[in-house]
Amino acid sequence: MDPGLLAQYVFNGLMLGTIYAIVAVGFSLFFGVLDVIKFSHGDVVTVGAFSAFGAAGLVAAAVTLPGPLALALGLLAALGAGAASGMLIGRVLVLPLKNAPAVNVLLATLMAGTVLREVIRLGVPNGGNPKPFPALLPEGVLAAGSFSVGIDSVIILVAGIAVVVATHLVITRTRLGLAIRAVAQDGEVAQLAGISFSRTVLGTFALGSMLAGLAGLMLGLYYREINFNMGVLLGIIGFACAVVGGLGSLIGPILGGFLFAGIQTGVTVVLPFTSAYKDVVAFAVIILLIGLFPTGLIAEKSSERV
Amino acid sequence: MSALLACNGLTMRFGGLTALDGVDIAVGKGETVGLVGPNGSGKTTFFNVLTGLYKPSSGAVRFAEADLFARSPQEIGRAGVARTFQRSRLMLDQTVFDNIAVGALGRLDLGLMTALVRRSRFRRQLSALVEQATALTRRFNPQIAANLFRPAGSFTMIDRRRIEICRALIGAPRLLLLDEPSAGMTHEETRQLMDDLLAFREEMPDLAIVLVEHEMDVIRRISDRCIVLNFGKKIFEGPFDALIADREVQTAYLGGGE
Amino acid sequence: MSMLQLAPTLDTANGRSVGLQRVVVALTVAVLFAGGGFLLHTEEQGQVIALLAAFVALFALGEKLPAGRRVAALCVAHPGTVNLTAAVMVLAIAAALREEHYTLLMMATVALFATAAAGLTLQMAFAGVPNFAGAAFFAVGSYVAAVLGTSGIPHLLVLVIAGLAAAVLGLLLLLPVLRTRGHYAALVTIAFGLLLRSFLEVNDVLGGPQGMKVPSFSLFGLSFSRVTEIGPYDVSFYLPYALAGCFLFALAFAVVRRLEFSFAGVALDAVRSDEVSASVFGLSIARWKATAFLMGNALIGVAGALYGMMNAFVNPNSANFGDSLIMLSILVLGGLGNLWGAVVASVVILVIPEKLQAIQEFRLVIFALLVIAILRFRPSGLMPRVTRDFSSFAKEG
Amino acid sequence: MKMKKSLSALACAALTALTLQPSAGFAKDTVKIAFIGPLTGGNSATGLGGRNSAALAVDLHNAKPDAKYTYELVPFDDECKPNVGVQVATKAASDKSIIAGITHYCSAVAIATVETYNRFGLPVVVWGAVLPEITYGNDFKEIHRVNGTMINEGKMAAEFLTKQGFKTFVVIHDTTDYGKGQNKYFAENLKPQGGDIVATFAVSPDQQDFTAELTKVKELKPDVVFIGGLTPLGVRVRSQMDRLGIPAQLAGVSGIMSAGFIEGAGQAAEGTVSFHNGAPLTKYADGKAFMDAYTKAGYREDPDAYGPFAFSAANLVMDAIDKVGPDRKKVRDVLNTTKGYKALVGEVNFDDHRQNIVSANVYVAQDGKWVYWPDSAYAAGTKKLPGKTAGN
Repeated sequence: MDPGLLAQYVFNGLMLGTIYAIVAVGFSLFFGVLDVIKFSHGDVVTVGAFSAFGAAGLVAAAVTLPGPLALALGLLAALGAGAASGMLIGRVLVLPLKNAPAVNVLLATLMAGTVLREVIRLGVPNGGNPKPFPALLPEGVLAAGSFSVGIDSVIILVAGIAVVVATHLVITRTRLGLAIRAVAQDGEVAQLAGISFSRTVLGTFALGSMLAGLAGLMLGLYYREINFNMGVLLGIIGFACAVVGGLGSLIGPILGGFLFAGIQTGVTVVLPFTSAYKDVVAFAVIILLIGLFPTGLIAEKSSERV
Repeated sequence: MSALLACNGLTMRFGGLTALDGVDIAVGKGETVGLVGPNGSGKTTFFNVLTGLYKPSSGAVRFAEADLFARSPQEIGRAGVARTFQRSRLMLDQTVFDNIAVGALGRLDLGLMTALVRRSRFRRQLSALVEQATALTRRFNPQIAANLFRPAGSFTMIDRRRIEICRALIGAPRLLLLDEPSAGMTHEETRQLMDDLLAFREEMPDLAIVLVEHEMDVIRRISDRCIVLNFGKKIFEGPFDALIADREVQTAYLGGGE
Repeated sequence: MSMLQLAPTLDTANGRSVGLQRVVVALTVAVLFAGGGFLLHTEEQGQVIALLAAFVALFALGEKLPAGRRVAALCVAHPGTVNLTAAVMVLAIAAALREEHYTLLMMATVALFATAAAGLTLQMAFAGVPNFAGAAFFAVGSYVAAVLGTSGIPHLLVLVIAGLAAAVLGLLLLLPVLRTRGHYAALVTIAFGLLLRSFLEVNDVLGGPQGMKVPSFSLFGLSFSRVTEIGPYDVSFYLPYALAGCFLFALAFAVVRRLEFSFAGVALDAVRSDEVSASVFGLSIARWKATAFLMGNALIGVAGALYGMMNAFVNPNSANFGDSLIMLSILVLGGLGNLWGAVVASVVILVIPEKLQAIQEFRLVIFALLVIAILRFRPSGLMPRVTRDFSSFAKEG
Repeated sequence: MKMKKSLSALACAALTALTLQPSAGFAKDTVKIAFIGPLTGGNSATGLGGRNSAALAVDLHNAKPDAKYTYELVPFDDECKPNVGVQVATKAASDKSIIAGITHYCSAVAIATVETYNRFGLPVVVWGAVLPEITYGNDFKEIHRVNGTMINEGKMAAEFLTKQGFKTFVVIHDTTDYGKGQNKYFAENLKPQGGDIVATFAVSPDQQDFTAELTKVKELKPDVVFIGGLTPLGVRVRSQMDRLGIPAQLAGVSGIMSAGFIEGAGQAAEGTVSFHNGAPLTKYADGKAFMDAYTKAGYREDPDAYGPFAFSAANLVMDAIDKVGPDRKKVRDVLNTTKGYKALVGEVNFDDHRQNIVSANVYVAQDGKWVYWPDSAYAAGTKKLPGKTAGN
């Protein structure tokens, strides 16, 4: 195959993988501290995308802003809205239900996702239709042979990887990270050590949901199109990546994200004309992997005491 | 006469950690053995290996002439080894009877045909089991027997412990493993429970018991023989009085920071 | 819980008051079913809202007032009377609404989804095996009905084969499901549902995205869709479906009930609540999880086959994740392990949104908020599972 | 104790219900007609546009001083799901006060419900679903359709695109019956015209990322990328084509001919060609009046591509009822013989399968609007289709 095209595929896969990884890390964080799956996570991505869209769009309509300022505004809106919706769901739904069966939390957060989605659809003018996302990044194309990639794509990819690294640093180097790790290890002991359980949990929800909001912004910038339904499949894929990689770990979901993106891209490359089967293949691989690695590729520590 | 249970060179490694290091333990029919040692000395690990929850790394386990080394928990349970747990593992929202029935499931007819179609057969088994459970719980506390169909969660800590012991006994085991029966109970409650056990012991002279316990008083009252583990190794075996006098045991306890 | 603590005092009642108790139970159940039937039928928004308010009030009374709790406890103590009254009421409602196509269609739909919920009950409420692909196994049943329905095989047998097919397909997932727990096992089933749907859509062998036509169910040569009258009465062709659906649910109910009240039921509960102690007491975790998973899928498959025959078509969209979630919602909202709860939740989830057509595009968001409210304020469901009590069985035997 | 309480509660309920019933006694008889379409979910934009348009038709009709009946539109949400569709169809059809229906945008739902309407004898006019089998796959007298089928669109697309000099094509279609059907009729008609399909990608309708497929497309260098799918798919493919620097012409079926496509794809939409079996609103005699009335009514959503069809279908149904009274059989017979009916979308003529005979028209996205091809700068030669500047 033409090396340029190969590079193109690799770039596509990396881009997709980075987005999956960012979403999957959120799932893993929540699971780590509270042993819950917050299924509205995909829709928080949508909230982030629409908030950035709204903020950048509204201000642009009023005054002409230089690109970087509009971007900063969009970024703030995405992070803020993501964190706010995540903490709201955490506070109102997840924390009060922490002693309920896991499936209840799953269902409640799925429904919360539906509410977010429907509110966007009904609340945004013509919200049922896809929206064009403004190009806030510098335009221009880097080309080499048949490989061509937008400068903005490169920026998004680099930023995405930086975010993943930054998250790792937050978890390993900051006080919040220490608290998160302590609560993840043993909530009761952490409380004895003076760490506020609910504050840590909400902090985790804020952090994870900021990642989701950011993913929304990145999706908007990359695809230049957002719609109210974009979070549904992304949520399921993010969850799948987190589980395959190993819930509760940080590296696992990242690995899972790139793996899933790799399978999807790979099927299209190898079997281009049956690419419709790529979801079939990807999910079959997921089932197979879970069968082979029942607690994820990066196994979470078994803490069961007998 | 050969021992009921004979473990030879039993070794259990978790990665780099050796939790059991070549332990030899033998228990005879009708004998009560107290297993002591500082925290992390391998007592509960020994139970977990013995009941098949952990797969031992090496060694030999014979129980009633059968080879039980590295068998599944199911096989070991059916062979006649029953246990209680350090942390209560009852189904608190289910009735006492249902909890106790779990201990008897190994010998009951669990077939779907019996469940769905041959209900009279099921009823007969059920009635018999209710009688047994009533008789068994009455020995420990008549109040439990009278409230056999109330949720286990509505009972006090000591009664829950009794229910757990009844669950282990209903299957008529030949070896009973008690993992810290005094945990979470007051001295008075512990004493009561020991009285119950001793009384029960009288009626079941063939039942062998291995008891993990921190309360030396309990060990003294109930056990025929004591074994001390430290860092996964057996450092002492003998009667209780000798244990008190043993220097190595004393250092283990002082050093282990009980 | 409180209703249970009352139960022993009731046992001491003498024979005459037992008769009276039965009457009270029968009347209570009859009123509830009459209200349910009316709810199914009425289209007036005011009546729907008033009925819903009445049900909420009734439930509240049943819990808050001592007298209400007593009646609830009586219902628990006399399951036979409850079941008999329910059966009579279903027949009465069906007879009264014999010409109402839409009501009967919804009645059959509720019964069939409740049957599927019975399958999920075995899996999730008893064995603790998550199944997020209920709609997929349901659709498998419909597809089997579509393929075999015209082959000349008696349709009763087709239902059985549909159940077997769903169970066999479930076998594919057995290994990963047994090796994993909790969210990991949940993902296996989610992935399977998405995979199956995608496959059916892409692959044209089973009709591709358009799906297949399913022949009408026929029993001993009588095709249900041609039924227009019974004796002197004009009836809707949905009447036999509604009755067949309710009959199927009754069967599923009996299976689940008997299983629950047997040693196998105790074994399942033990496996779900604590795998460690269950295995120490000699129970094979794999055996019980597999049994529940396969039996559950079989029940779902049978219900799906009849549903497909009633709707006359099946397509890949029937297997979508959203519908699996609907089944799951029925289970959780009803109260894990309580089949009457599943019936109530089926009505709440399937019928009420249809009754709320007046709010049109706001339906979904209001519905989602309703589910959240129930989960938030009644985490154990509308009708929590009643603790199994073997005492009455033991006495009779 | 509880019995009494519950009974009295029930009595209360019944009383409240009675008092809540609207009081009868209008001067004119009220006649109900059903509207069924997707009001929630991914296709709700079109569904709501259709509903608003039908509601507008009813309001305008009721406002006429000489109107015989007062019409009431009863909207139902089919969620674009076939089983829900059958439920609401049964509900509408078994409600004897509903005389006729304006039904369905999603083909999968429309095809699943035809038997229900036939069985219950409810005459319906399909306002948006384009699968040919809905009318041609059966001989049910109850089923009519004002919009054209995908056969018209596919044929027109094949003829037009080859006439423009495009030779190689890549088709991206979704795996629903809509997308698969569009692919089928386009491919069938393209061959005789001498066009060559170099690759066909079937994709899931909710797929977000097409870079893998489009990289393959880049390798194949086709003249045209043809979309068989709905607006979201079209928007995504169009935006991502730009991202990968694919110069090909984008063409699509009526599913992408929406305001949403232009809005969603933004600048990139320019020059996209679509085929739709209606003419632009401005070409219709009453187009401007419709748009003015629609704006005045203050709906929250745009009428979208199929709004005018829903509007026309509603008028067709109401005029039929005006003619013969609220009797399903008679209304059906009147609808069956519709010839030369003047509707917003032009003359409605039903063939022997009660399918409106329409020819597809070509549209091009120009300056942020869908423009009727003959009126466009592209046809006039002042602008060039993007595929031509690069490919040819």
